[in-house]
Amino acid sequence: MQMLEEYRTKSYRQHLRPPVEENLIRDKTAIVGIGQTEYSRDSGRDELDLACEAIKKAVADAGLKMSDIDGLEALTLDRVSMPTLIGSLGIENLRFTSEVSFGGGGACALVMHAAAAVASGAADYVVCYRALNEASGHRYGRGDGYAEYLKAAPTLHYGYYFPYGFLTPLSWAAMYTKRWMHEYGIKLEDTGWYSVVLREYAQNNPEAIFYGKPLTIEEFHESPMISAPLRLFDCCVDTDGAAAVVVTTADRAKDMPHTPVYIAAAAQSSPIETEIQTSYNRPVVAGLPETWYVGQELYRQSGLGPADIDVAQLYDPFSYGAMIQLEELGFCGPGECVDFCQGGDRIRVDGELPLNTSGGLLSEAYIHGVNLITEAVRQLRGTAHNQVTDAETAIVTAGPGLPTSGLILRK
Amino acid sequence: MTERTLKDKTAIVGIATTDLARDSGRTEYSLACEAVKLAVEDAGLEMADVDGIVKDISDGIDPMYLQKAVGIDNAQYCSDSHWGTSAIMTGVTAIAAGICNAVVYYRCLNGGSGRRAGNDFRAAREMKDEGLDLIRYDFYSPFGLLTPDGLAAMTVRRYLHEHGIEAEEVGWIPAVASEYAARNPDAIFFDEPIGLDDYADSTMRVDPLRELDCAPGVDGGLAVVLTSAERAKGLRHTPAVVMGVAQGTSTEGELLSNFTRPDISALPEIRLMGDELFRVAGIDRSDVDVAQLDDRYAPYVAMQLEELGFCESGSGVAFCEKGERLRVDGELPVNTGGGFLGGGFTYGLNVIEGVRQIRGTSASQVDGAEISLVVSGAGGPADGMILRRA
Amino acid sequence: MTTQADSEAPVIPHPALWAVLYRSSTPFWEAVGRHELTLQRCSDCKTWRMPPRPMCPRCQSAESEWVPVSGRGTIHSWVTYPESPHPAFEAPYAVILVELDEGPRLVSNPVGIAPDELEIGMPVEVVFEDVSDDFALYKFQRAG
Amino acid sequence: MPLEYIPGIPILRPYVDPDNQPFWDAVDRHEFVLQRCSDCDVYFQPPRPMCPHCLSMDSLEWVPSSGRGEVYSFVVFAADRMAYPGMKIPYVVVLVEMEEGVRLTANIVDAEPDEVYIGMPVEVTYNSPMEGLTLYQFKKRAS
Repeated sequence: MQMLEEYRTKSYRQHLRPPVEENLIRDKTAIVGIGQTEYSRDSGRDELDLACEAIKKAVADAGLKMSDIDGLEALTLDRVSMPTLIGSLGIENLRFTSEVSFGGGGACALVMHAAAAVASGAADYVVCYRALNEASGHRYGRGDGYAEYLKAAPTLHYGYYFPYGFLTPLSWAAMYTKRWMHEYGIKLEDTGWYSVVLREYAQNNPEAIFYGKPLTIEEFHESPMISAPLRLFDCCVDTDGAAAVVVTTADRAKDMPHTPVYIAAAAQSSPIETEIQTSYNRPVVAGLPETWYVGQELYRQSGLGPADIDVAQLYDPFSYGAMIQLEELGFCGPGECVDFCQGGDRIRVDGELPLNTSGGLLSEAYIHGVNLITEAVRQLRGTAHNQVTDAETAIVTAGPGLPTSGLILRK
Repeated sequence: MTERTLKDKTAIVGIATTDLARDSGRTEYSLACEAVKLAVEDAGLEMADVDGIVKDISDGIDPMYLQKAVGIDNAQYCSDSHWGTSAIMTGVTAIAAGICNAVVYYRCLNGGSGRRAGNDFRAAREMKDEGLDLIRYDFYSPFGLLTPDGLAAMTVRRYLHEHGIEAEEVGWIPAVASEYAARNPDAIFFDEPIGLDDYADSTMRVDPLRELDCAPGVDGGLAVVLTSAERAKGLRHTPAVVMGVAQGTSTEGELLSNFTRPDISALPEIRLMGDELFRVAGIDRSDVDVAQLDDRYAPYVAMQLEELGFCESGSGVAFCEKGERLRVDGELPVNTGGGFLGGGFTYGLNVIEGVRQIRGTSASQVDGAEISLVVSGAGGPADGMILRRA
Repeated sequence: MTTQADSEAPVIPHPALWAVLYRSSTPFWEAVGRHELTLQRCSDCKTWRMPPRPMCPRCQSAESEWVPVSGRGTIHSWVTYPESPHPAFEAPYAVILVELDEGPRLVSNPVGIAPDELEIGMPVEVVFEDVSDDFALYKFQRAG
Repeated sequence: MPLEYIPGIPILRPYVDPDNQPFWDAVDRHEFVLQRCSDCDVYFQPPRPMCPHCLSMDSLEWVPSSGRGEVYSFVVFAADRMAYPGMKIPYVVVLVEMEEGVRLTANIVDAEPDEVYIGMPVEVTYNSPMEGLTLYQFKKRAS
């Protein structure tokens, strides 16, 4: 319980972590390839098919052959069976495979685990991927998706939620959001700019689901309440699609086709008393201790601070999920994130902290956050649709309110 | 390759099992908590030292749950790896890469009383659990090829056929396992050794696999604690240093049902994994003092001996003849705790026995054992490790 | 207090109805429903893909064609179940692995061959059994 | 508007195993108990087989709760998209901080959605949405 108590006072116990000198990931590993399928509301294909396409493109983007790949990282929620995927890709021998628990919270951990594998010599080139038919197939986020959770997640505590009609991640998150609004006096009428700016980004991104569909602040406030305090346009966009990245060592990355994107830091955190969005028995409900801890660890490893970050890709299953992270990661003070986003100027491409520049999970696509990693890579390569001038450092986070992970990437 | 290597960077410093039973009467949650507590105690560490959790995804209890009960403050490396004991390798990379201090691996299952391995496929199909390899089972289940035993039997018949082996000759493998199990109080399935007659009399489960070819389900929990080889030095027990750890997969590889690859009676994953494992460890086959092989199905032991290079292709069953080579004073003592055949099918038991041999605390101790080989995942994605006495 | 498991006993479908789940496999089963045996082959490098899949493991091509096969082959291996693991199957019954003349292998059941007559290498040919109006299974009998 | 169920749609049952059986058995008897470590004097929710402070498996006990608490947060289910089809919308799920310190969720059975506020005093009550299923719930309480 010590960590949660220390979270109250924000006292980070860095002495408990392995010394930075021992960290073989920092600047010694890199993302060298990215790939994605079309993002759509109905792919007409199965997840295996989507995964194959995204991986093939990522491997080609890295200038590699499929036979160079010797590691594979998946999320446990991914419905593609790994042996079947290996058989389809035609990889003769994988020296390293690993799976990260569940979905969104593991997105950056995919890269972290891959980086640990290449840094320690367990593999040379590791592919991380996520493929899902969230829009047309099984939905994790909706009432009819509860069966997915029953099998995919620990079942014991759901007995305290399901009988009460309380069975979707967004409504679980609404509970802590409501408490957060209460504690910091946030007013509903002040919100909405986050969603509006992300939709602006999507207008320049032809791959985005909401390309060609702008949103005004008035339309936001007219959108229906889904699970108070969450409105429809606070929520992410169910998507069919897949995305993949290739991780290798910095040494190898130097000779590859694209500007290497180095992993300056990678961290994962699962504090005690954590559940998936329902961590209601922690001392502080109105906050994201795992995100705070990941941030502290990322800054410790990289030697950077919030002021050094040029562009942020923060996991946004719903608007507040990303905004509260701005507080936990030190981009603004506690309770100030709605102010930070007010009018949108600070989070636009020429602002203080350009945020989720592809449109994020709200307006580009919901590929469980792997599409945030690919966007960060594009920003550092200089090839983003909403390019931040001279972007050299990017922070990426994974799902808030559950065991989570994060990355700091740099050119 | 550069100096980047997993060799000698990490060590297993804690091991524990709960009581293993046919029916525990307890939840998997409770079994997991007890095993982790005992393993951390065995290591001489505090729970506060543990900052990584790795496990097999097929186990019921999520790390978040484990943390709630055993008090792991903040898990900063979590992996739910798949198959065998491959999750341990992810823990090794986390420590070797300098992102974790100590990692606990655990496994808990009520495989004896509850979910039995043989029912998993059926139950999973009815739940449409696509964690299993569905695309393949679609082509098997309509014809009644429904159980892991049946998938393995198909491979075993072809293996016996290609090498002209009589099925009865396989009996030496369970016979030796029963001898070891009878000496090991943790291994509950044999009170006394069996002979070849018992094997010949054993009922067919799925022809050509007999009851005595198949490791029984068991209830229990086990846990293993890893830390860096450096930190391991001051701890309670002789560390089992991880000289090498490796995984192996192959294209056209499935879980037991590898029917589409050219030679269905070979285990290329084991061969690829073994080659990598010995390369990383930098030792020869002849340096291995004791081996824990995957005996979920007895004939797979013979196949592993071949693929790992301890004997020629097709001679694995002959290698086991009369059991002399496999016994504790033999050429290659195998499954000295009784294996899964004697202890019940739960991956990780083989790792624990491998560590006991290094510590010198096995119920069937190999004299002066310095180097211990552990293999998991025969018939599917494979993994293995080589441990040495510090 | 009863649990979810107690109150809702699962309905057990015939395993044949589990067959079509992956879209990659759909053309295969549709052809079997028409009593035709076709296999997926890479359009580019002509490698067979059995079981079906969206990408060629040899050349990573996403293009494929469905090619009729002879339906003739030999028994590559077989097992028998003395006890049935599922109510849809009456024990004892046999499952065979057939290596088609074209190379790929199929799991199936023998028709008109007693378990004690089964032999590795026995020549067999495909027959079809209807399960429903549009769903059939492929099985194998002794080659004529 | 009191909590209403839609006939014909079963309510999802809690998952019961030996670790939490005493809790649900008590609810069946209309009693409300919480798990506590008698050595550390700490309450837990959800229940667990071991105390994370002293790692004892024997010191855990089930003790009667006052059943009183305050609303700590709440969610109003106003749209079909997130709601369970077996319950009439709008319905409210409250997160209640009990006097013992632990927090639990349930429905509030006797309040309009716009009546509910953070800090509202509530106490445990029981209902039976369908045969063979008893649930703990919360109702308004004078402060």
